Amino acid sequence: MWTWIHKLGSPPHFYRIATRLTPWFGWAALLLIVAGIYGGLYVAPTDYQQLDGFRIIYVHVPSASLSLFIYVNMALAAAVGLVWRIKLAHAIAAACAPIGASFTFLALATGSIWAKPMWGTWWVWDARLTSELVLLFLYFGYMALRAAIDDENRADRASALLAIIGVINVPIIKYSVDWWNTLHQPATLSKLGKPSMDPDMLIWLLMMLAGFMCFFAAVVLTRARAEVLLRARDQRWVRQALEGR
Amino acid sequence: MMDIPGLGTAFVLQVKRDLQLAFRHVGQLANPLMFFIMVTTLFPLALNPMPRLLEAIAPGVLWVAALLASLLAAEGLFRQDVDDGTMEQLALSPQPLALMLLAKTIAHWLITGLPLVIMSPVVGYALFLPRDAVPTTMIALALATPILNLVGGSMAALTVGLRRGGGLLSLLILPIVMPVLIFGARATDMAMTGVDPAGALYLLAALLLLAVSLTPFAMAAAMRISLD
Amino acid sequence: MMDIPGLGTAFVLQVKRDLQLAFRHVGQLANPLMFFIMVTTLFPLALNPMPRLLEAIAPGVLWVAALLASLLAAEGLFRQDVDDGTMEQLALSPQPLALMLLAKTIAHWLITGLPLVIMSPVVGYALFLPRDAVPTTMIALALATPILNLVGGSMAALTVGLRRGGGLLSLLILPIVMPVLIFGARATDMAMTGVDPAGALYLLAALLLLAVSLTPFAMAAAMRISLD
Amino acid sequence: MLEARDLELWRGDRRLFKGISLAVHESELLHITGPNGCGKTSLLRVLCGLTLPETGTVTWKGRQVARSRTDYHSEMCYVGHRESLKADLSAFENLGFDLGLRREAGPEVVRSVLEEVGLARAADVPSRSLSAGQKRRVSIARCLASKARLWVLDEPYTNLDVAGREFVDEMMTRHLQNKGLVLLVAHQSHGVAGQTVRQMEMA
Amino acid sequence: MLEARDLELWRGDRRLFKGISLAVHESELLHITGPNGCGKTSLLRVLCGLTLPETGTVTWKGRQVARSRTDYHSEMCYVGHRESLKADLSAFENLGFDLGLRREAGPEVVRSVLEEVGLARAADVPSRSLSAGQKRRVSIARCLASKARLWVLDEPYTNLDVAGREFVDEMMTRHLQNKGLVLLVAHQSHGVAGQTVRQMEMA
Ligand code: HEM
Ligand SMILES: Nc1ncnc2c1ncn2[C@@H]1O[C@H](COP(=O)(O)OP(=O)(O)OP(=O)(O)O)[C@@H](O)[C@H]1O
Ligand SMILES: Nc1ncnc2c1ncn2[C@@H]1O[C@H](COP(=O)(O)OP(=O)(O)OP(=O)(O)O)[C@@H](O)[C@H]1O
Ligand SMILES: [Mg+2]
Ligand SMILES: [Mg+2]
Repeated sequence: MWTWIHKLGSPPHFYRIATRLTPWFGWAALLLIVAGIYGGLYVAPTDYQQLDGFRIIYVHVPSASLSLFIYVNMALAAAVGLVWRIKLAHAIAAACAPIGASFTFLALATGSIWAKPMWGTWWVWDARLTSELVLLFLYFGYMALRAAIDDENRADRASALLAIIGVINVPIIKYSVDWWNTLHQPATLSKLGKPSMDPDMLIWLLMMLAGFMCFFAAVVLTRARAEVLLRARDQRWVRQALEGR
Repeated sequence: MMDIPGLGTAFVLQVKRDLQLAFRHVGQLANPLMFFIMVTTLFPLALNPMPRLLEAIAPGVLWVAALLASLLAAEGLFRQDVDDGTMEQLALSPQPLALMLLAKTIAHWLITGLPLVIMSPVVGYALFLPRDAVPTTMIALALATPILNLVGGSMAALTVGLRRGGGLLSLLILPIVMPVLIFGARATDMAMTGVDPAGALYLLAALLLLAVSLTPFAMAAAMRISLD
Repeated sequence: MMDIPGLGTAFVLQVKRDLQLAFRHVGQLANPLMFFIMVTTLFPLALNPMPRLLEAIAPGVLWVAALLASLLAAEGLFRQDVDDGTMEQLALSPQPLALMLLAKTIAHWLITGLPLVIMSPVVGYALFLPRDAVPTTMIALALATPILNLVGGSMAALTVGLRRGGGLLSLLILPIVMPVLIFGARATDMAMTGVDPAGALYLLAALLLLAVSLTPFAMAAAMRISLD
Repeated sequence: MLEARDLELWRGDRRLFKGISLAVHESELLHITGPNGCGKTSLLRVLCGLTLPETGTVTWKGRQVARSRTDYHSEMCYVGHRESLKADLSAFENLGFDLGLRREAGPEVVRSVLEEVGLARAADVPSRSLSAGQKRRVSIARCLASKARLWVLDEPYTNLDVAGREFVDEMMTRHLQNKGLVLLVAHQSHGVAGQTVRQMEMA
Repeated sequence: MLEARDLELWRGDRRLFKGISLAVHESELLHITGPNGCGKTSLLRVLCGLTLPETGTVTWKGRQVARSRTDYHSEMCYVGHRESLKADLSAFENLGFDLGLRREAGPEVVRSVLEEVGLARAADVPSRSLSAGQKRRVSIARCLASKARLWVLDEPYTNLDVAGREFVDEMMTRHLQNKGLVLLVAHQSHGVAGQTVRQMEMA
C-alpha cells in the first residue's frame, strides 16, 4: 500500500498512468452522456405532473451531485498533500477546483432555468439554493487564494488547509433541505423530489451521473498532467515525455 | 530543556497583553461597537421608519450587523502582529502557537464581541424587537460571535501573508460562517413567534464547541504557512 | 529650482500606481464589492425571504451597504502608506500633497466605489427593487460614494496619526455622512414611488462639489500633522 | 546653502536638543554622529521639513523651508531608517513612481540606476521578498537618480555588504564633486576624503 | 548541538542555496557572511524552523527541529532584521511579555536587563518613539534575558553606536564562556576572539 502510494506519488509515474487512463475515461464519458441524454430526452416517460419540463433533471441532478463529490475529492487530495507532503496531490487538488466550480455553476444555472417555470421565479432564497451558491463561493475562495500567493509551495499548503476547513460545509449543503425544513418553511424541493422515481426515469439519470463522473475523471487527469508538467518543467523526464510524443 | 512557564500562565499573559494594547487605543476599542450601532441606526434612517417594518427586519439587521462587525474586525486580528514581527517571535516562543492564537482570539472577542452582546438589548429596543426575543437573542449572540471570531481568525491567519487580502478574506469566511447566521437568526425568529428556540441554541453551542476545539489548530497551521 | 513634472502628470502617476497596487491583489480589488454582495445576500438569508418584505427594505439595505463599504474601506486608505514610509516620501516630494492625496482617494473610489455603482442593478434585482428605481439609484450612488470616500479619507488622514482618537472620529463623521445617506435613500424612494428625484440628486451633486474642493486640503494638513 | 539656526526640539517631556545651528554649503559633507537616541534622526526630520521645531528656522538658499516647500523638496532627497517601499511593487516599479514625481525619466533610466546599485537581477521581484540589503540599495538608488542637490542620508550603510558600503562612499564623493551637498548620519566612519568633509558630534 | 544537513531552498523560481550543511557546538560561534541577497537571512529562518526547506534536515541535540518545536524553541532565541516590538507598548512591557512566555522572571529582572543594554531612561517610552538604535537594543535585551542556549543573530550591530557594538561583542563572549552557541550574520567583522569562532562564506 505504502509503496504503491509513493510510487503513484512520483510525478513521472503518475504522468504515464494518467496519460494512459485519460482516453478511456474520455470515451466512456462520451458514450454514457450521449446515451443518457438520448434516453432522458426521448425514451423516458413524460412526467404526469410536470410534463417535459422535468427532463432538465438529467443535467441538473448529476451536476449538483458532482459539485459536492468533486469538493470532497479536492479536500481529500489536499489533505494527502498536506500530511505527506506529496506535491502531486496538491496538483490534483488544484486541478479539481475549476471543474468543481463549473459543475456548481451548471447546477445553479439548470436549477434556475427549472425554477422559472416551476416556481415562477429564477431565484429564491431557499436553503438548498443558497448553500449551493455558497459552495460556488467556496470554490472561488480556493482558487482566489491560490492565485493570490506567488510561491507555489505556500499556495499549495495554504489552499489545502482552506479546502479541508471547507469540508465542514459539505454535509451542511447536502442535508440543508432536511435541517432547514425542520426549522423553517416546508421546502419546495420535497414536493418535487417525489422520492420513488420511476425506474424508467431513474436508469437514465444514473447513466448521466456515471457519464459525468467519467468526464470529471478525464478532465481532472488532463489538468493534473498539465500541472505536473508545469511544475517539473526543468526536469529531464518532462523533456523526455514531451519528446516521446 | 528549560523550565518554561505553564500553558495557563502563557494564555493569561497573552490575553492580558492584547487587552492592554486595545485599551491603549480607546478608539480601536470602540470601533466594532460603533459599527454595530451605525448599522442599526442608519437602517431606520434609510428606510421609512415604520415600526411594523422595522420589527420584521430587526432580527436580520441585528444578525447581519453582528456578522459584519466580527468579520471586519477579523481582518485586523493578526495583521499588525505579522507586520511588526511580533508574530514571528510568538511562533518561535516555546509555547504552543495554537494556544496563543486562541488566546488572541479570545481577547479579541472580549473587545469586539462581548460589547455587541451587551449592547444588543439596546439596539433591539431601537429596532422595536419584541421584548420576549431579547434574552434569546443575547444568548444566541454570545454563542455565535465567538464562532465568527474563531472562523474569521483562521481565515485571517491564512490570508495575512497576502497584504490586503481583505476581499479574499470575506470570500473565505462567508461560506463557512453562513450556518451560524442562519441558526442565529432562526433562534431570534423563533423567540419572536413564541416557539421554543432551544434547538437552535443547542446547535449554536455545538458549533461553538467544534470551533473552539478545531480552529486553534487550523489557525496555527495557517499562520506557520503564512510566516514561511 | 529644477524642472519638475506638472501637476497633471503627477496626478495621473499616483492614480495609476494605486490602481496597479490594487490590481496586484485581486483580493483587495474585490473587497468592497464582496462586502456589498455579502450584505445583500446575507440579508435575505437572515430574514424570511419574502419578496414583499425584501422590496420594502431594498433601498435601505443598498444604501447602508454602500455607506459601510466606503467608510470601512476609507479607514485603511492611508494607514499602509504611513506604516511603510511611502507617505513620508510623498510628503517630501515636490508635488503638492493635497493633490496627491486627492489622487489617492480617486483611485480608491475607482476601486471601491465604482464597482458598487456598477453592481447596484444586480443587487437591486436580487432584492426585488422595482426596475424604475434602478437608474436613479445608480446616479445617486455615483454621486454619493465619492463623497463618502473623501470624508472617510479626511478622517483616515487624521486618525492615522492620532492613534488614540479613532473611535471618536468615526463618531464625528457620522453626522457628516448622514445627510448623504438620507438624500440618497430619499432619491431611491422617490423613484420607487414615482416622484421626480431631481431635487435630491442636485443636493448630492452640490455636496460632492463641496467635498472635492475642500477635503483635499483638510487631508493634506491632517497628514502633515500625523507625520510630524 | 542649507542653514539651520538655533533649533530646539522636544519629544514628550524630554528636550532632545537645543541651540543647534549648522550650515552646509556647496560640495560639503556634514557627518553627524552621536550615541543612540541622542536625536540625530529627529534633527534630520526637522531639516527636511517633516517635523516642526519648537524654535529656530531652517533655510535653503536663504529662504525659509517651511515657506517654500515645493522648491526645497524638488532639490532634496531623504533616505531614512525606513525603506519607504511598497512591498507589493517591485524595485523597478517603486523607483519608477518616486522618480516620476521628481523628473521626467524614462524606464531605461530607472533600469540603469538599479543596475548601478547592483539590483539588475532583483529589479522585478516584489520588494517584500527582497533582502534587507537589497531594500537599502533601492533607497540609495532613489537618491542617486533623483538629481537632487541635497542628500540627507540617515545611516545609509545599514545592512549593506562591503561592496555596497564602498559604493555609497564613491557615490557621495562623486556627488560632492558635482557641487552637491550631503548630510550624513552614520555610526561608522565614512570613506569620503577631502577638506570639505566636516563632522558634528551630538550629545 | 545544532546540525543542518544538505539544506536546499527555493524562492520563486530562484534557488537560493543547495547542499548547505553546518554544525555548531557548545561554546562555538559561527559567523556567516556573504553579499546582499545571497540568502543568509533565509538560511537563518530555516535553521530556526520558521521556513520549511525544500530538502534537508535541521537537528538540535540530535532531534529533528520540526518534530520537537517546543523543546528547541525553549532553548533558542532569534534576533531578526525586524525588531518585533509592539509600537504602542514600552520597551519594558514588550520585554516583559516576551520573557513571560519563556521563563518565570519578575519585573525587576526586566528592568535590570534593560538597564544593562542602556535603556534605563527610555524603558517606559512607547517603542514607536524609540530611536532605531534603541529598538535594536531591546531586541538584544530580549536575547540576553532569554537564557536561551542558542542565539541566532541577524545583523545585531545594525544602527548601534560604538558602545552598543562593543556591548554585543562582550555579551557574545560571555555567552560562549557559558557554553552557549551563537549563529551570527553580520557584514562587519565581530570582536569575539578565540578558536571557537568559525566563519562560513555564502556565495
Ligand atoms: C438554482 C436553483 C437550484 C439549485 C442551486 C439546486 C441545487 C441542488 C442540489 C445541491 C441538489 C443535491 C444534489 C445531491 O444531493 O447530490 C439538488 C437535487 C435536486 N434538485 Fe435542485 N437545485 C435548484 C433548483 C431545482 C429545481 C427548480 C428543481 C425542480 C423543480 C430541482 C429539483 C431537484 C431534484 C429533483 C433533485 C434530486 C433530489 C435530491 O437528491 O434531493 N432543483 N439540487
Ligand atoms: N514621547 C517621548 N518621551 C520621551 N522621549 C521620547 C519621546 N519620543 C521620543 N523620545 C526620545 O527621542 C529620541 C529620538 O531619537 P532619534 O531617533 O532622533 O535618535 P537617533 O540619534 O537617530 O538615534 P539612533 O542612532 O538610534 O538612530 C529617543 O531617545 C527617544 O527615546
Ligand atoms: N519570489 C522570488 N523570486 C526571486 N527571488 C526571490 C524571491 N523571493 C526572494 N528572492 C530572493 O531571495 C533572496 C533572499 O535573501 P535573504 O534575505 O536571505 O538575503 P540575505 O543574505 O539575508 O541578504 P542581506 O545581507 O541583504 O540581509 C533575495 O536575493 C531575494 O531577491
Ligand atoms: Mg536614528
Ligand atoms: Mg538578511
